[in-house]
Amino acid sequence: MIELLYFAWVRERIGRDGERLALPDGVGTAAQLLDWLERRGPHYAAALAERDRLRIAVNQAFAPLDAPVKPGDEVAIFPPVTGG
Amino acid sequence: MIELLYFAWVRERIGRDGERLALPDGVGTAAQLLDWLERRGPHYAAALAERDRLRIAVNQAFAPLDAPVKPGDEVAIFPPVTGG
Amino acid sequence: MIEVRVQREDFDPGAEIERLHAGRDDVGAVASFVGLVRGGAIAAMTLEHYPGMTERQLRRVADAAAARWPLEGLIVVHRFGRLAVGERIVLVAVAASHRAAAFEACAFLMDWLKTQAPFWKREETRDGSRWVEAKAADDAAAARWLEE
Amino acid sequence: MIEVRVQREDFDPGAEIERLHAGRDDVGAVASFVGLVRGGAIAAMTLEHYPGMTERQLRRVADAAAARWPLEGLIVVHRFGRLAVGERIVLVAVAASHRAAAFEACAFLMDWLKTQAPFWKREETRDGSRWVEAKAADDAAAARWLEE
Repeated sequence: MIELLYFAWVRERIGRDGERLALPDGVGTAAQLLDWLERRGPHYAAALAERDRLRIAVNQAFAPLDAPVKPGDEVAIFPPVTGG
Repeated sequence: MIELLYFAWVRERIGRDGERLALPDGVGTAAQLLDWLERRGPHYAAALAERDRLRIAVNQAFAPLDAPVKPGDEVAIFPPVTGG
Repeated sequence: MIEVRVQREDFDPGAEIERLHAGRDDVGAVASFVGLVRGGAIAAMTLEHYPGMTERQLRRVADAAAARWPLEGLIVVHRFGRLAVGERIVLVAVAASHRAAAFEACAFLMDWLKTQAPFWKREETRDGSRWVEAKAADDAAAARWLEE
Repeated sequence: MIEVRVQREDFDPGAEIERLHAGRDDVGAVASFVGLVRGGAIAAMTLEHYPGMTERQLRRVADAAAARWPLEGLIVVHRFGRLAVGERIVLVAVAASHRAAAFEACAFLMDWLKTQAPFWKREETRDGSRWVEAKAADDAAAARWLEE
């Protein structure tokens, strides 16, 4: 299983703040995970279409799109941060 | 008349915090004033010997040694500042 | 003392500054920064964050500052939730022996937390609400600390 | 609001920071600096100043900052008289719409008041007291604002 978390407009477009799911076959990187999620339906597609507006964290640290993801990971998907 | 003010170790060496005096004949600049004061006695000489350790203000603004001084001016003599 | 806090409640800048030097004789300088909700088009904003990662990232940024400058202490407090115009958002306060380290570390902390801490602002305007877009200027401000 | 004060009494950094933004909606950033008497060899210090000229010079430096950066307000408070280790000496607090202006103006004000305001420190040590010598580093810090 992996723990998925969505924030800001990614959360709003997908319509939920996260979910737990079994790591799908053939998904070994964050980019492959996004490709797989995008095919789950129009809400996911709308949230994940613009890859250059998305940021990823794996286990609470920023990660590049080619970062590996494995069972047990916490993977968060969100827009560039705007705090401070 | 001019108003003279002394601060920090200049004040301590001269032994007073200021004085009023008539502008002496031949004194038209701050440097000439320092030359004249230095000849007033050993306390003045001790305070004013090292010119590169002295700073001058004329009418409450920093001034170079060749700044003109004239009757009515307030002339202050002090070491480089160390506030903040 | 390195302390980072993420909280809904307001904070007291004067009290935090005081905590950095009270009872100590080796602090000559405390530089600090308070960020506030600015008005104009907006009436309020809501700050969403990523609990857990936020604290970790603030701590990483704080540790980076402490490794780079000779500091005597630092406090970072960042709020989340709904904040009205004029409310405090963030405090960074840095104690050091000398002022240059305190100033530089304080500016560094603000620049880096803006790009490294997972917060997202949603602004409420007369025409509805919208997510704030990240600014290229903030990336540039953070990047300047890498050049030296 | 541009305010400079020279006083024997202590001041309240939190209250001064608050005064710069209370009731306003155009202040997004307040950068501030507190200078304190640092211990080690010294037990206390006495700050002598030049009444009249001090206020003028602080005002000149404050006006220079306000002319150079887009500021919403600034407060400078500098104490004189005898101060024990740990006591506050000086406060500079600067309000602006954005953080870069607030940070830069605050650092500029500290650098310039160190070389432009007529204060002299006499430190009390175990071996007696002595006047603090001006530092070349302070001249260099002030001069860096002229290069840009």
